[in-house]
Amino acid sequence: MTEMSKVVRTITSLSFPFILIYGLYVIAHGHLTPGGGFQGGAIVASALAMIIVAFGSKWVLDRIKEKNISLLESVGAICFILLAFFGLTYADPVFFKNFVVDNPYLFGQVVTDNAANINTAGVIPLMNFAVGLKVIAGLFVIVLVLAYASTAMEGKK
Amino acid sequence: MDKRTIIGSIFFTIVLVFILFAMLMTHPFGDISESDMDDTIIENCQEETGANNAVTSVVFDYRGFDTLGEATILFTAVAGVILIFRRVLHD
Amino acid sequence: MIYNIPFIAVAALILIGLYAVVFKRNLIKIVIGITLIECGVNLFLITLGYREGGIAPIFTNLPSGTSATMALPVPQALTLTSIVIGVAVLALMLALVVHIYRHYNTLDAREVRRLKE
Amino acid sequence: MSIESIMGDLLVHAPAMIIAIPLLGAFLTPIISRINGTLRNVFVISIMGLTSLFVGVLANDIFTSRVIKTYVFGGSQELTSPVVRILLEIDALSMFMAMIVLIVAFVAVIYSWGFMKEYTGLDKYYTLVLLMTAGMFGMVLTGDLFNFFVFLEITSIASCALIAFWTTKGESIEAAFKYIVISAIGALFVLFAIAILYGQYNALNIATLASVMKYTFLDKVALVLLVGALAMKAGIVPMHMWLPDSYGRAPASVTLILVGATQASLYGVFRVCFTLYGKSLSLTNNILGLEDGFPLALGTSLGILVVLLAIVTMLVGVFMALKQSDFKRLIGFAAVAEIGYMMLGLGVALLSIEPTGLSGSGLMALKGGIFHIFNDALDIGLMFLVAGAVYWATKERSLDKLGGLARNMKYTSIFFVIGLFAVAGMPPFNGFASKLLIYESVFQISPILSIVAILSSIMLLAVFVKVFHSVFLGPAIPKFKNVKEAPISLLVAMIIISVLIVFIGIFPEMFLNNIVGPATDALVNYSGYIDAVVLGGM
Amino acid sequence: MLDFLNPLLETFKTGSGFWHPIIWIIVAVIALLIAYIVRGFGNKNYKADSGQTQSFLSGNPEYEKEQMHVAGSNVYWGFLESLKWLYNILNKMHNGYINDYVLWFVVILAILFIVLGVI
Repeated sequence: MTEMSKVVRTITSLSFPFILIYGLYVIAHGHLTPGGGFQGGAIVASALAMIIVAFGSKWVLDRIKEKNISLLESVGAICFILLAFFGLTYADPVFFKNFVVDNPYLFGQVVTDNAANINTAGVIPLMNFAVGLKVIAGLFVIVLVLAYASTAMEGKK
Repeated sequence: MDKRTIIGSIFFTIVLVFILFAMLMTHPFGDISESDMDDTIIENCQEETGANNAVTSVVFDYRGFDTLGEATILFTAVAGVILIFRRVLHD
Repeated sequence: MIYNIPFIAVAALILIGLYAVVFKRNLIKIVIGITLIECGVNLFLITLGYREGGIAPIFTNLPSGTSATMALPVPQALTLTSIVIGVAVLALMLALVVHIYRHYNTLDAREVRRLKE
Repeated sequence: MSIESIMGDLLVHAPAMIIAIPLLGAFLTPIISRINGTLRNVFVISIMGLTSLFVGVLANDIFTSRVIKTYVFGGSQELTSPVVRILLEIDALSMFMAMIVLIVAFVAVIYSWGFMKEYTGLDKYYTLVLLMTAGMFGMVLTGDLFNFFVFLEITSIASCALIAFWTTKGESIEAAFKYIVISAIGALFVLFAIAILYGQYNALNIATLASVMKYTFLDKVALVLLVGALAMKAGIVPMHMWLPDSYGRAPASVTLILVGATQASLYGVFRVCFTLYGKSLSLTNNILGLEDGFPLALGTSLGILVVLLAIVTMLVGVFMALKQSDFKRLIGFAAVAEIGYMMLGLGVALLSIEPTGLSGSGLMALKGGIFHIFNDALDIGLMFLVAGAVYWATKERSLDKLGGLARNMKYTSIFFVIGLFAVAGMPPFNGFASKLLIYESVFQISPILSIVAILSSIMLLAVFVKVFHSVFLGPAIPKFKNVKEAPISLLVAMIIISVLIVFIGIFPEMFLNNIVGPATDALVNYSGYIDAVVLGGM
Repeated sequence: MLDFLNPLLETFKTGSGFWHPIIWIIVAVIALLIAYIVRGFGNKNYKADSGQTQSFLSGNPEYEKEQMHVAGSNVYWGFLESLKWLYNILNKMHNGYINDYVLWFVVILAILFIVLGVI
């Protein structure tokens, strides 16, 4: 589709970073507050869809190829399933084991009296990030390809 | 009002009646009769997974395999959409 | 009986969707019908998880020692999965509809029937 | 690190790896196919080989020591009550289906090497093939109803995208759209039934649900929704119309995997009828709830319906196949007719079930039906591979234009003859044993049914003789003067399936005793399935 | 030494019929042998390159190969003609409407509901 008016583009470019930050916040606090990888990823993907609507899918496709976005998505999926595989390498190995819970280091602290401590929950925040990356890339490429293809087919006729 | 519409409406009405009855015969909205599995999760999720959010602990720990399948489904949809539109995108 | 109004809404959504799939000719309307069925099933799942006077199953900043009744967490997780699945199916169906319009120049289900007998 | 300990670790984690390794391969395929095409093909085949290693280890263990293995994801392996985590529960029937899926997927990947060479978009093609394989493995191995739904959706979406591979043809897109509509509605009703069961019993584990099943009205509704939706996914007449469309328009290698996907849905029907509702099958409830109505068991009423559907399936499939003029669409209708035999075995087993369990002719019929699942996957798969080879060589799919190809494609016609006899159930090929079991056991219920089954088998023979005459025999047509024999990878794929067909056909009893028998016993023995998970059990 | 073959050689009995691999392989080999011997009785003075291979349509000229070949849809013409009533029903059933595909599902659901839900 062609790009929209200058007002829309300006407002989009102004409000884009805020939506991005909000989505990343929802992803990062998935294990403490409502939300998580899917929800935050959907928020960020909606911001990217707003860019597509405002500037046109051709403008976006000239800057980033859909191949690379889908590659990014498979990277997120690989991170997710590798986190599941790492459960096999620790003591009492099980697929999908929450292996970094109760270690003093990253994301390993024990939650005490319901405090909002972000450094807890073991592997769950990492999985949140992987899934968030995957959902951002996936929904973005779906919207982009559908928008571009429908307009291109219109042009063919 | 052709024949197909009439016959279809008859069978559709039967399905409607049964699904409506099934929905009326579920437990009253709000009072759960049995909740062993969910109570176990609510009690143990903080100790076992360290997550304050029980839903996230269910999504990524107790039923993490479903989440893997769900992520796989999104991956599948992206691959399918790009496969279907490959000729449009590359010329 | 009167407490079951959400479940009656579930039945209404599912049956409206099924009606649209069975009796509507436009392919886009068929897709909308399938989405309505999915919305009904999601509503059913999420209403199954509600407990009388329950709060969201999140312990963050909950005063420690208070034993509040919480809504069931598992149906919410199932609904999340089901929503993402619905998005994937919807994307694929719309992509196929776009292609069908390109090949057949119509969206009438009565015209899209080269495969028959 | 001794070899025993390595094998022990492999055995412990095999159930998860069977599903996880194809998934990992699918996620890695887009990255590897950036390098070059041959490396991608080798990588996909090696992923299949690794999966088959795990399947072999697990199958060897399960078929020798007939135990039920469970694998709990993310937690300690000892089972708790209630079951909160997802667990895979693998008995002999699941392993039997997993072997079918493995054979089908492996052969399809080998076949794709030569068959798909000249097309674009192959990286996504191989990704989707691996995803579809993982989905079918998950469907047959899982012990959790919602997990079953998730993998059902994975299989449906991947196969829909693969059916639409030839996007330049409008028919492929139409077939894919019809398939996705059908499979989306079916999967949504399956999810609706799962939600009904969850709302009643607050459990998602199949064994737990089966142990607490009270067979109330809501359970009846859930049973109807599950059986109806899964039967539609399995292609039972009159819900079979999507099947010839999609089978006829997909690439041949994809069609081979689609056969496996249909069998996986049929496995769902078997599992729901015999395990999830196994306790309720012998319950008798009076008609219309009257006190003086004559009692009718659930097994009887369901069995009558299934037998009727099976008869209609066989007849409609074979009669429609007789009039087709499109090669692959004809084989699709023949596949519909073949599914009728499995449903016939299931229905006769349901009819002859008793409170004490299943025995005699019912067990024999169920054994024949389960054996026929394997044979049908091999026979119909071989037919589709031959059709794909003919299409590869001539780019022609209409039976009216083909002819006289036996001069140019000797090996392909030999494979077609093997598949022809196997589908028709002739010795010494594998269709013979299973169909003989079904005929004889059905004869003890009612002779008419077995006569109808034999008749439709004879008509299947007639159908494929027609195909053989019009494609491979006849005068040499000038248009196909310089048609080449199929390339080596297609021949290798067809050789693998033909060798299996002849081997099973010559030694059926060995196969029956060591693989089909345990699977049937595992399916009938629902209390064992429950005891493997639920503490205390029944 | 060859006892690993024992499971292969078990007899497949169904009550009336039986299948023992060795016996039936021998039978098949004998049948093939007989077929080969019968093939030997063929006419000796047949020459492939002579005029014997040309088809003789009682003096009429020979058509092109496409017309000589009996196409797929002509093979069971009589059968399909005699069963036209059945095939009219089946063709009406197999109209390619996606709505009807789902309507059949609704019909089966209704029948199952009545049989399993009420009874």
